[in-house]
Amino acid sequence: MTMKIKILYFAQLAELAEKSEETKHVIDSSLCALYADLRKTYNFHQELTQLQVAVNHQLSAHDTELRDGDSVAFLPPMTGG
Amino acid sequence: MTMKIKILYFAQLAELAEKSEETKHVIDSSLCALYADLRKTYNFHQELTQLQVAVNHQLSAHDTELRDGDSVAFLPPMTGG
Amino acid sequence: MLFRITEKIIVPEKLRQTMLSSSAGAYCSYEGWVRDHNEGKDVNSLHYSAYEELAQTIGCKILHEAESKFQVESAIVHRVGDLSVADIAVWVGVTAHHRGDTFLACRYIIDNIKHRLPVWKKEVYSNGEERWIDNNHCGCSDPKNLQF
Amino acid sequence: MLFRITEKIIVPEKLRQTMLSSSAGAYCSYEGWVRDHNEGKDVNSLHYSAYEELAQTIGCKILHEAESKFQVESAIVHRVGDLSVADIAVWVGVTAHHRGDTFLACRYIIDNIKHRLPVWKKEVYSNGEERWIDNNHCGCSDPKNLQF
Repeated sequence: MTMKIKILYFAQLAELAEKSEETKHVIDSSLCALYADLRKTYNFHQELTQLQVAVNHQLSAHDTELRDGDSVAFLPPMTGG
Repeated sequence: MTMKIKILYFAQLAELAEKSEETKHVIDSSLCALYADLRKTYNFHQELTQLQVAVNHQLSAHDTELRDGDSVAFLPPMTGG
Repeated sequence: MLFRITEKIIVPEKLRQTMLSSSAGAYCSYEGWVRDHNEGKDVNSLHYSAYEELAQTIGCKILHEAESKFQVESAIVHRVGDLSVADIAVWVGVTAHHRGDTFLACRYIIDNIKHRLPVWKKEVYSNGEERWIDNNHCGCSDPKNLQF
Repeated sequence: MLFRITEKIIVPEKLRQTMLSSSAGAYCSYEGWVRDHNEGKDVNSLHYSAYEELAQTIGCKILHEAESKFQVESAIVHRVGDLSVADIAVWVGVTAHHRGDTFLACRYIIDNIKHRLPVWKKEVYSNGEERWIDNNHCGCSDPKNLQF
């Protein structure tokens, strides 16, 4: 079963991906596998452990299982203020 | 030798004395004697130890000796801000 | 309790007026300004980018925490987009009966904004280089010190 | 470094503008507002009276102490005369490179104003009674806690 996942990019990740969002069809439901794939494609610098993750606009644990229709964002350390 | 001393009143002391300043001729050079005299005249509530003293617009020790021409103010606890 | 992400210039006097109250005795506000230098480099401008949906949730959470810890009313406005030197990047306002609470709450809010609000800053230098700031954390705002 | 005692209404936005600087990254300000109540009584208005010559000396001393302890620029304006509910009694502004210093300095300044500046406050209540406040010192600003 493939799942349709919307991925949101911010800051340096958006710059490297050259987009602010995209939709992917994935088979593996782990965030870890998804990030490994994206990291290879876009050459992201950070390990997953250095990023926070939001699933459906909520901060979520790194071992959250993805479900069809989810949105996911990998967030570099925040630098607002 | 009498000394001419200008006395400044603020806050509740000005209200009790019904004036903001006056000039007195005194013989005793101690702040203690001056305050005792004023306290009797105007019925000030506080002991001298509860007040700070300014001589010539500078905070001064309670044992400062008065000199001819000095200005003196007895200051209740400050309540600005 | 107001939380807002905006692309418009922040006008602190307008925001201050939203805080007025005849029962409050103390008002503390904080503004983060764009400086003309950082870590020895001349800064020309900043770009701030936010994850708006998540920022809304986390911003309100920070305000809620501050208000229940310190008995205050509080507000945050954070700007995004391109900012010039001397522009206001973030404004925080706090009122309370007494001053101690306003200082503690205002500091709590800005420290938590810096660590938790999903907003990112890119510095543009006078030599044309750009850099996404990758560490907001000087010693003074170590996460360990966030609770006071 | 600005210290002023004034009978005129305090306009914080004007004072804020005197603090602007392209090398400062942080601005913290504090305002003391006249509340409509104190210790269970309805307050109609306040009267502030100052010993101006001495206040000038002590106000500048407090600013000087804050600036050398915390590496900031700072300013105080204190109003005197008759004030109504919601009027600003005192304004403090502080800028610095970093936010931590602005909070510490701003708090240092207002705490020291309350304890050391020769200014006295009389409360006028809705029942017509008046009272010179005789103790400015709640636990949170115990003189022992003034140094941080």
